[in-house]
Amino acid sequence: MTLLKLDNLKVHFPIRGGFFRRVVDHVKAVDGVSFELQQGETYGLVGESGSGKSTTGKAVVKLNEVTSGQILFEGRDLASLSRREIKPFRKDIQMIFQDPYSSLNPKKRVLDIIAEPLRNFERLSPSEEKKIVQDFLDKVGLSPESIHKYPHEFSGGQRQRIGIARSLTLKPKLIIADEPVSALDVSVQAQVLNFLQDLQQEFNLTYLFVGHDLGVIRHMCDRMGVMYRGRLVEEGKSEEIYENPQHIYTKRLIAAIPDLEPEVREDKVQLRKKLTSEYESTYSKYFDENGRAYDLKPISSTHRVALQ
Amino acid sequence: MWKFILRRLLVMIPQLFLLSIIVFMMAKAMPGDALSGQEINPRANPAELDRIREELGLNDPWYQQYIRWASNAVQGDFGVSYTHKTPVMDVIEDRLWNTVFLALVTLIFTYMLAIPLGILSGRYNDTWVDKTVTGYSYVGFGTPIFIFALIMLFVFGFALDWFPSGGSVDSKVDEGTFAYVVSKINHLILPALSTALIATTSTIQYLRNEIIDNKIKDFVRTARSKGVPESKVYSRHIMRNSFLPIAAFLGYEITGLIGGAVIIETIFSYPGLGQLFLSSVSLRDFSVVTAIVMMTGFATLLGTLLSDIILSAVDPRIRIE
Amino acid sequence: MKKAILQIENLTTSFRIGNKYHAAVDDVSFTVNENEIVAVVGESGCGKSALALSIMQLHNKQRTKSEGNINYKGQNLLKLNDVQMNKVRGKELGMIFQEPLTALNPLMTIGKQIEENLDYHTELSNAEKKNRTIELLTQVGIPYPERTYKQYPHELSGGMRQRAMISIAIACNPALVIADEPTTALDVTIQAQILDLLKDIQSRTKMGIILITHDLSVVAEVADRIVVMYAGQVVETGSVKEIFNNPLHPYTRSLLNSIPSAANEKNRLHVIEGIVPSIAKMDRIGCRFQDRIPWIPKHAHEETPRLHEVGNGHFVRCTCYKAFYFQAEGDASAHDITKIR
Amino acid sequence: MEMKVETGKNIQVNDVSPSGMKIIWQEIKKDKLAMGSLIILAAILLFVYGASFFMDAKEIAKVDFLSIYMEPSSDYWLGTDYGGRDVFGQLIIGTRNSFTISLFITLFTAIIGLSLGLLAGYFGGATDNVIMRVIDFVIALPQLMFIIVVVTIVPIFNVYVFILIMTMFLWTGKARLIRSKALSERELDYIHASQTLGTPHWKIILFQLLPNVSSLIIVNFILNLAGNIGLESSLTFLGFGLPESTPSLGTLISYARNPDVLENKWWIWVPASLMILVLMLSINFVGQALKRAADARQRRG
Amino acid sequence: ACSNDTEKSSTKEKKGKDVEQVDTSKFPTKTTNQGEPIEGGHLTYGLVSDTPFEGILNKVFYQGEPDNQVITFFDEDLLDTDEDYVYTNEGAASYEISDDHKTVTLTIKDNVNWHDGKPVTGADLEYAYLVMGSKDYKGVRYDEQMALIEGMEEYHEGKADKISGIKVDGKKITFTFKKANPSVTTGLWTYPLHKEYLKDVPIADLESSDKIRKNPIGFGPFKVKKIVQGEAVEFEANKDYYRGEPKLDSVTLKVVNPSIVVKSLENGDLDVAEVLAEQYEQAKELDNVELLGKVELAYTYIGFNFGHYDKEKEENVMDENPKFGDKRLRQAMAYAINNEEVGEKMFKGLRFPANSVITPNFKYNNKDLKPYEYNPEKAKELLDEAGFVDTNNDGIREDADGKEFKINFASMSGSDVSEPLARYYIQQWEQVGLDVELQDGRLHEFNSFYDLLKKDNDKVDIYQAAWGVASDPDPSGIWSRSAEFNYTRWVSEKNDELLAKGISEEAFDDQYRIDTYNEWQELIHEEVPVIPTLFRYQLAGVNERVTGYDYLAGRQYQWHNVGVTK
Ligand SMILES: Nc1ncnc2c1ncn2[C@@H]1O[C@H](COP(=O)(O)OP(=O)(O)OP(=O)(O)O)[C@@H](O)[C@H]1O
Ligand SMILES: Nc1ncnc2c1ncn2[C@@H]1O[C@H](COP(=O)(O)OP(=O)(O)OP(=O)(O)O)[C@@H](O)[C@H]1O
Ligand SMILES: [Mg+2]
Ligand SMILES: [Mg+2]
Repeated sequence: MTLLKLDNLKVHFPIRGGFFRRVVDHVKAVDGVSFELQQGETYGLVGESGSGKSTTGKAVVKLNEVTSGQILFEGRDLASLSRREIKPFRKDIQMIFQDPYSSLNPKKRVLDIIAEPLRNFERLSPSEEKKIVQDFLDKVGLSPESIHKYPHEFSGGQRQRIGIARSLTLKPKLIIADEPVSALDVSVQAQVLNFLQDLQQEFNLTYLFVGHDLGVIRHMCDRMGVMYRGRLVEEGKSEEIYENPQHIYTKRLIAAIPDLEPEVREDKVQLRKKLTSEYESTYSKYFDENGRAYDLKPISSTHRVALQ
Repeated sequence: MWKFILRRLLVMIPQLFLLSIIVFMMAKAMPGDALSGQEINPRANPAELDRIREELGLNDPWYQQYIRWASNAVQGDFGVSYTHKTPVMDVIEDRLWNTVFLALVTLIFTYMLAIPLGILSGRYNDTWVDKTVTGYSYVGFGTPIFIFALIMLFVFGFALDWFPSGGSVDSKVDEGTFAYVVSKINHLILPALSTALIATTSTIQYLRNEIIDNKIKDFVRTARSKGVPESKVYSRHIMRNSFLPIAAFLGYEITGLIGGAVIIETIFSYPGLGQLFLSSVSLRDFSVVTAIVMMTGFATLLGTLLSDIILSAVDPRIRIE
Repeated sequence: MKKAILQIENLTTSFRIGNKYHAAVDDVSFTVNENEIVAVVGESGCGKSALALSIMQLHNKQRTKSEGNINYKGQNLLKLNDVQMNKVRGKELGMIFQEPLTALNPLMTIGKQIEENLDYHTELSNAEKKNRTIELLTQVGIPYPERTYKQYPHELSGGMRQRAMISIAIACNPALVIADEPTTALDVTIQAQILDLLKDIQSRTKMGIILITHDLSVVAEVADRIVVMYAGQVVETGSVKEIFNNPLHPYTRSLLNSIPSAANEKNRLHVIEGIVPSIAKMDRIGCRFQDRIPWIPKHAHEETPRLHEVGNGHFVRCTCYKAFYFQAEGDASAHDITKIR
Repeated sequence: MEMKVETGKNIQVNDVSPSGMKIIWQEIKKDKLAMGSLIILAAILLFVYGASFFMDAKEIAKVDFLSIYMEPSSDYWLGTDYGGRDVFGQLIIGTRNSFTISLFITLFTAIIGLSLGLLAGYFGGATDNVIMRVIDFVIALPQLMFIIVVVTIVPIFNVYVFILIMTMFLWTGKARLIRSKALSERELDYIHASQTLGTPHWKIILFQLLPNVSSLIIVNFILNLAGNIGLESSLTFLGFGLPESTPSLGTLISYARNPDVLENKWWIWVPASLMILVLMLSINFVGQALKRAADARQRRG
Repeated sequence: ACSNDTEKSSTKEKKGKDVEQVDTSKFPTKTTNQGEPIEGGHLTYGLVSDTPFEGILNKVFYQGEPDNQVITFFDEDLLDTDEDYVYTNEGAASYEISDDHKTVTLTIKDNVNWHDGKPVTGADLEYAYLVMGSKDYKGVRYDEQMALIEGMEEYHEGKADKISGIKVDGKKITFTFKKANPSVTTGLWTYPLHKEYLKDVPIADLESSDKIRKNPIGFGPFKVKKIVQGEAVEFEANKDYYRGEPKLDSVTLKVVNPSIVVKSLENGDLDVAEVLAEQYEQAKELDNVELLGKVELAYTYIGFNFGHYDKEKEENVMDENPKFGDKRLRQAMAYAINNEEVGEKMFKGLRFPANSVITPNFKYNNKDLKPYEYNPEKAKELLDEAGFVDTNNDGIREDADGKEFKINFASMSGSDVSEPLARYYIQQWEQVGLDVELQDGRLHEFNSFYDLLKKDNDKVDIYQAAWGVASDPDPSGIWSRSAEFNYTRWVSEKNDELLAKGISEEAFDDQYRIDTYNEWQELIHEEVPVIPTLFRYQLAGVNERVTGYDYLAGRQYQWHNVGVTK
C-alpha cells in the first residue's frame, strides 16, 4: 500500500538581487522529484551535501513551501492544504532531526518536550499525560525519572532518543528522519539505529530516512534514492544500488565509501581513478546540456536510473 | 556597489520625508514662535508683530507651511532664520564645520586611546594591566560626561591655563595662516579630549572583548601552527579581525558625535551645531531647528550607509555587488 | 627499519579546571616513521586533539601543562621556547585542522595565508613565494590556482578549503603533518579525494602523517599503523592489518562492531553503553573502560592497566581483553576470544 | 547623552541551562566583585527606598533662606543647596527617583523590544522587514535633539512623562538584539520540531522562543539598568530635565553648572556623582557576572 | 536667564541718574583707577552669553541683546542722553523742539563722519525710517511712536513712497508729528543707516547682507576690523571719532559663557564683563577685579489674572467676577511675602524690594511710595476682613463664599534660583493660609510661559514675570486698555485717564508729567493689579588696569574714554 507519493515535487528558493531586490533567480533545491513509500518500509535518500535531501523531507512536513508538484499522503495532496487544514496530518507525519542538541528546547524538561504534541492534540489530565510520557521513555530505553530532567543532562544518543519519543507520542504513520545519527559518535549511532529498527516493527512505522552515510543507509533501508542537485538520479532496492549502480554519480558515491578492509585499498584507489575518467568521458550520457540529470527510466521493475 | 549605494539612497527618501513631517509638526507644536521673544518688549508693537507673522506665513495651517517649506527644502533651501536674519544654510555652515571638526578630533582621540588600551587589555586579559584598563573604563562608564568636562575645563582651562576656555578660534589670528590652524586645533583639544576620555571606554571594552573572542579562533591557531611569531599573530590575524566591527561602527560613531555634541559644545562655549540647536529651540527659530534635525537625521542615515560600505570594504565576506 | 621522525614518550597533557590539573592525554607513547601514516582513533573527547595540539605546542600555556618527551630530531619539543618552537612549527611540522572554514582567516586571501608560511621559514623573494604558492595549490589539485590565490576562504567550497589548508601545512615540505579529522566536515566523495591526495603527497615527500579521526573505515582506507585512544590513554596500538584482523581490546572491538556496513548488514549493531567520561570526572585508577563493559567481572581488569605486547608491535592495555566477549554472544564467544589469543 | 551600555554587540548567550538560576548564583558567589556589588546595591536600595518612605518630601523641598549653602554638619549631613534645602534628603529621594526612572525605562523598553524583536525574528520576511524599517527610522532620529523638542512640547512634564519619552527612543537597541537572537534561534530544530508538532505560532513564540532569549534579556536588562541611571542627568544639565520638585541625582549633579558650586561646594554634587558611579558600577558588575553565567565560554572555572 | 530676557527688550537705554532712595553706593559706578592710559592699549571685553551672537550688527535689524553690545563699540545713535534718559545736545547731533511740540529738528555736527570718511547726513537718518517703515522690513522696530510721524502710516501701508513728515536738508532733518507727545524727548529713533553704503542692497536683503554682517560701517569710536562669526570681534580705534581719538588702540570682544566669567576675569583673560548674581560671591573675592554696579531698567512682579484680551475690540476686558476682584486679597498677598529677605539672601543683596512699576533710575519713580513690607499679621487681617477665613480648620482659608480657594501660580524657568524663589513665595502664602500651587508642578520655559499669558490660559491665576523697561517712561505699552501686552488684563477708567495725561502735550512740562506718573503709581500701589517685587542691580567686573570706564545706565557711548594703564 502506498503511504506517501511525491509527484514531480519542486521546491525553489528565491534569490534576490538587482536594483530593487527582486527575485532574479531560484535555487532549485528540489527540482522534480517523484517516488513512493510503501507502508512499513524504510526509504533512504542519499546524496552529497546540498543535493536537496533535507529540503525534500521538510517539504513533506510543510517546513518548506512547495513550489509545485504533489505530496500525496494516503491519497490527499498535502502540498495544496492550508496551515489549518494540515493540522490533522501533523499527527500522522513526524520528523526526527539531525542535531540532538538543537532539536530539543534546552529550557524545557523532558516531560514538557515529549508531551508537547499531546497537548496540541489531546486533552489529558496531568497524570495521564505523565503516564504516557513515561511509557514512551521506557520504550526508548530511558528511565521514567528522566521526565524531570533537562536535555543537557543527557548524552547525545539519549537526547536523540528523547526526540524520537516525542515524535512517537502521536502514533504517527510516517517518520521523516533527517540524518538522525550523523552528529553522533559511532558507538552511540549504533544505539539509535537499533532503536529505530525496533520501533519500526513495534509501531509498524514507515521511514523516510535521509542520510549521507551510505553505510548507515544500506543498513537501514529497503529501498533508496540517490539525489544529485535536486534531482533523483537513481532509485531502487538497496542491494541493487550497492551491487549494481548504474548512474555514474551513484558509482562514484559508492566507490568513495571507505572500506573496512585494509587489503582492498589499492583497488579502490584505482577504481576511483577509473570512475573519474569515466565520468568525464560519459558526462552527456547522464546529464543534459544544463547539467541537469535526466528523468528516471526503469531498467527493471524496481530499479530506475536517470539516463538519456 | 554603486547600485547598492543608489538603492540605499533611494530608500532614504521616504525616511527623510517621514522625518521631515515629524520634525515639522513637532517644531510647530512647540509653544510660541520666533516672534514671541518680542512679546515682553514693551516697545514692540503687537499689531506689527502680527503683521510680520502674517507675512512670514506663521499663521497659515501647518500643512501649508509644511508644503511650502518642504518644496524649498528639496531644493536645498531651508528658508531664512528669523533670529539670524539670514538663510539657514549660511547660519548652519560655519557651525557645521566646527562640529564636524570637533567630531573628527574627538574620534581621533577616542581611537588613539581605545586602540592601544583595548589591545593591551584584550591581549593580556586578566592581568593587572587589563584590570587597570577595565577599571578605568568602568569609571568612565559611570561618570556623567558633563561633570567630567566641567572639571577638565576648570583644571586645564583655568587652573593650569593650558587651553583656551571657549570659542573655536582665537580672534586675533588671520584665516588661512598656519597660526589659524594651530589656534583652531588648540580650541578643539579640550572638548575633544573630555569627550574622548569618557566615550572611549565603550570602545575599549568592545575591542577588548573582540580580541579575547578572536584570540581563541581556529584561524589564530592555524597561524600559530605555521610558526608565525606571536607579535605577528596579533598584528596580522587577531587585530585585523577585531577592528572589523569597530571600523563598521565608525559611521555611526561620527553621526553620534555630531548629534550628541549639544552638551560638550554648551560647556566649552564651542559654536557648533549642538549649541545652535539649543539656542534655536529656545528662540523658536523653527527654520534652523528643522534644518538641523533634518541634517543630523540625514547624516545618521549616511553614517549607517558609510558603516555598511566600510564593512563591505574590509570584510570580504560581506560583498556588495 | 624505517627512520623514526617523531617519538612521543610518556606524554601527559593536563588542563587546569578550577584549581586542579586534569590529564586529557595520559602517558601516551608512540612513534611516527618516515613515509608512514599513523592513525589516532577514538570517540569524541578521548583526547585526540589535545594530543595533536601538545605536539605542536599550541595549547594555552597558562592553563595547560605538558610532561614527557616529544623527541623530534633529537630535541624535546616540550623544552623549546616559543621562538625555537616557531622555527619548527610550519617548517618541520605542519598541521591540518578539522573545520577548514574557521581555520582559515576570513579576511586574508588564500594566497596570502599560504605565503605567510613561507614568509617565516624561507628566504624567497615575493615573486618566488607567489610561484611556490601557485605550485602548491596546483599540487593539491585546485583547478584554477591563479584565481584561487586571490580568493577568500568563504568563496571556496568545503573541499577546496581543505585543499588550501593542506597546502598551508605542506608549504615548507615538513617532515611530519598532523591532520586532525581532516575529512569529518566533508562529503564522502570529497573525503575520498582528500585522503587520496594526502597519500599522493606522501608518496612524493615521504613525510610522516599523524591522522586523527574517529572513523575506523577511514583508518582502514589509509593508515599504516593505528593508535586507539580511550579516555586519554592508548588502549591498543599496532599495524592496520593487525588491528583490523585481530582486534583485542574490548573498546576496539566494540567500535568495529558498531559500524553499520555491508559486512554486518541488517544485523543488530553493537552498542557501547555509556559515554567517555569527562576528564574532570574520570576515574584515574583501574581500567577506564570497565564501566562500559559491566558484564566483565572486576577481577578480569588490571589494577593499574599497562600496555601488553601481544607480538608484532601490537600492544593492548589491561588484561580485560582476555575475558571480553560481546554480551549477545554469551559465554561461547568468550571461548572464541581465548582461542584467538 | 549617547549612552554607553548599548554595546549593540550581540551578547552571545549559549544555552543557559535551566538550572540557570543556580549557575548565576554560583557565578556571583565565585566573583567577589559581583558579590560585593550585589550587597552594596541591595544595601543602598533598601536604605533609599526605606528611608524615603519615612521622609517628608515636602519638608526637603522647603526653601529656607536661613540655611543657604551650609556646609555639612550634624543638622545637615551633606549640607544644603542654594535654596537652603537639605542635600542629604535630596540625595535619598533623588537616588530613589533616578533608580525608579531607570528601572521603568528599562522595563518598558524591554517589553517593547521583546515583543517587536520576537515578532520580527520569529516570522522574518515581511514582518521583519516592516519592523526593521521602523527601527532603522527611529535610530536615524537624532535622539537627544528629539528628546529636547519633545520635552518642550509636552504640556505636563513629570516622572511618568519622562519615562515615556525616553522609552520612545530607547527601545530600538533591545528590539534589534532580540531580533537577531530570535532570527538565529528560529533556525534551530527545536522550533522546527514544534512547528511540525502542530504547535501554534503564538505558543511557539511564548513558550519555546521566549525562554531561550530570556538570559539575553536579563543580562541586557541589567546592563541597561546601569546605563539608564545617569540618563536624565545630562538632560537636566541642559535644562530639560525633571523639575526640581522631583529631585533626581541629575538635579544635584547639574548644580555643578555653577562654577562656584563646582569649585567650593562639593557637598552638593560630589555625593550624587559618587552615588551614580557606585550604582552604575555595582549594577554593572552584577550584570557582568550574569553575562559570564550566561555565556558558557566565559564562565569562570 | 531671567535678566537676559528682559535685556532683550530694552531697546534704547539712555542716560539716567542715581536714585537717591536706593543705596547705590553699595557699588561704585566708575573705575577708580586714575592712572594715565598707556599708548596702544588693548582691552578684552567679555560678551556674556551662553550662545554665540547672531552678528546682525545694526540697530535697525538686530534681535538679540548680544548683537547690541557689539554695535555700541562702533556705532551710535545721533542723540546722546542725560542721566534721566532725556536727549541732550552733546552727542553727534543737537535737537530742537518747536513750540507746538509737534516738530523736532536734528542737526548733525560737522565732524561726524562714517568710518569710510563720508559725512553722516540727515538723509542717513531718513533712510533708517524709510527702511523700518517699508513692507520689506521684517524687524520689530516699527513702533507706535513712529506711526505718529506725519505720513508715516501712509508710507508704511504703501500708499506713499516718501514720508511726508520727514524733511531733510543736508545735515539737518526735521520730523513733524501728528500729535504732540512728550516721548519724543526720550524715545525718538535717532540711529541712522549709511545710505550711500547700503542703498544698493534691496531692503529685504539688508539684514542678511555682508555690509551689515561682515563689514559694518558706523561712526562710533572703534572700527570693526575682523569678525569671527558669533564668537569674537576685533576692533581698532577710529582716529577720526568726533569726540576725540579713543584712548585704546584696539579692543577684542569675545563671547564668554556665563559660567566661566569670573574665572576669566580672575586670570586676566577678560578686562570687562558682566557678572551674574550667582557668581557675585566668587567675583567679590577677586583682587584684580573691581565690581561696578548699576540699577537695571527692569522690575520683577507678580501679576494677577483679571480677564482676557478681546481680539475683536482690541482691548483688555476684565472678567465679571475675577478671582482676585477683592483688592484686600491682593494687598494681603503682597504683605505676605518677604522680598527684603529674597533680595538679601537669595540674591545676596543684588536685588531689593520694588516700590513701584517705574524703575528707580527714572525721576518719574514715585519716591514717596514704600514697597509693601513683609507683614504677615497685616496680611491675615486683610484676608479676614475680606472674608477669606478658614472655615473647615484645615489651616487653609476658604473664599468669601466658604468655597475651597486654590491659587495656580505660574512662573518661568531660567535662572538657577527661579524654582526656589517660586517655592519660597508659595511657602509664604501658605503661612498666611493661602493655598497656592505651582502650575503643572513645574516652571515654564520662557516661550511656553508667555504663550500661557498671551492666550489668557484659565489655569493661570497669578504669575511671576519681569518687565524690562525702555528709556521712555510712558507705561502705556503694557498698562493701557488697548495694550495686548497688558497680561493682567487689568483696566480702570482712572488708569486710562492718567496714562493719557502722561503723554499729552501738557506733559512736555516735566513737573506735570512727574505729578501725573506719581499719581498713577499711587493708583497702582493701592489697587495692586501687580505686586512689584524686586529691582535689580547689574554688575560688571572690571580689571583694575582699566581706567575711565563708567557703568551707569546712560553712559553707553563712552568707549572712547576707556583706557588701560598696564
Ligand atoms: N531556506 C532556504 N533558502 C534558500 N536556499 C535554501 C534554503 N534551504 C536550503 N536551501 C538550499 O537548497 C539546497 C538543498 O539544501 P538541503 O538542505 O536540502 O541539502 P541536503 O541535501 O540536506 O544537504 P546536507 O547534507 O548538507 O544537509 C542547498 O543548495 C541549500 O543551499
Ligand atoms: N582547553 C581545554 N581546557 C579544559 N579541558 C579541555 C580543553 N581542551 C580539551 N579539553 C578536554 O579534554 C578532553 C579531550 O579533548 P579533545 O579535544 O582532545 O578530544 P577529541 O578526542 O579531539 O574529541 P573530538 O573528536 O570531539 O575532537 C575532553 O574531555 C575535553 O573536554
Ligand atoms: Mg540536510
Ligand atoms: Mg578533536
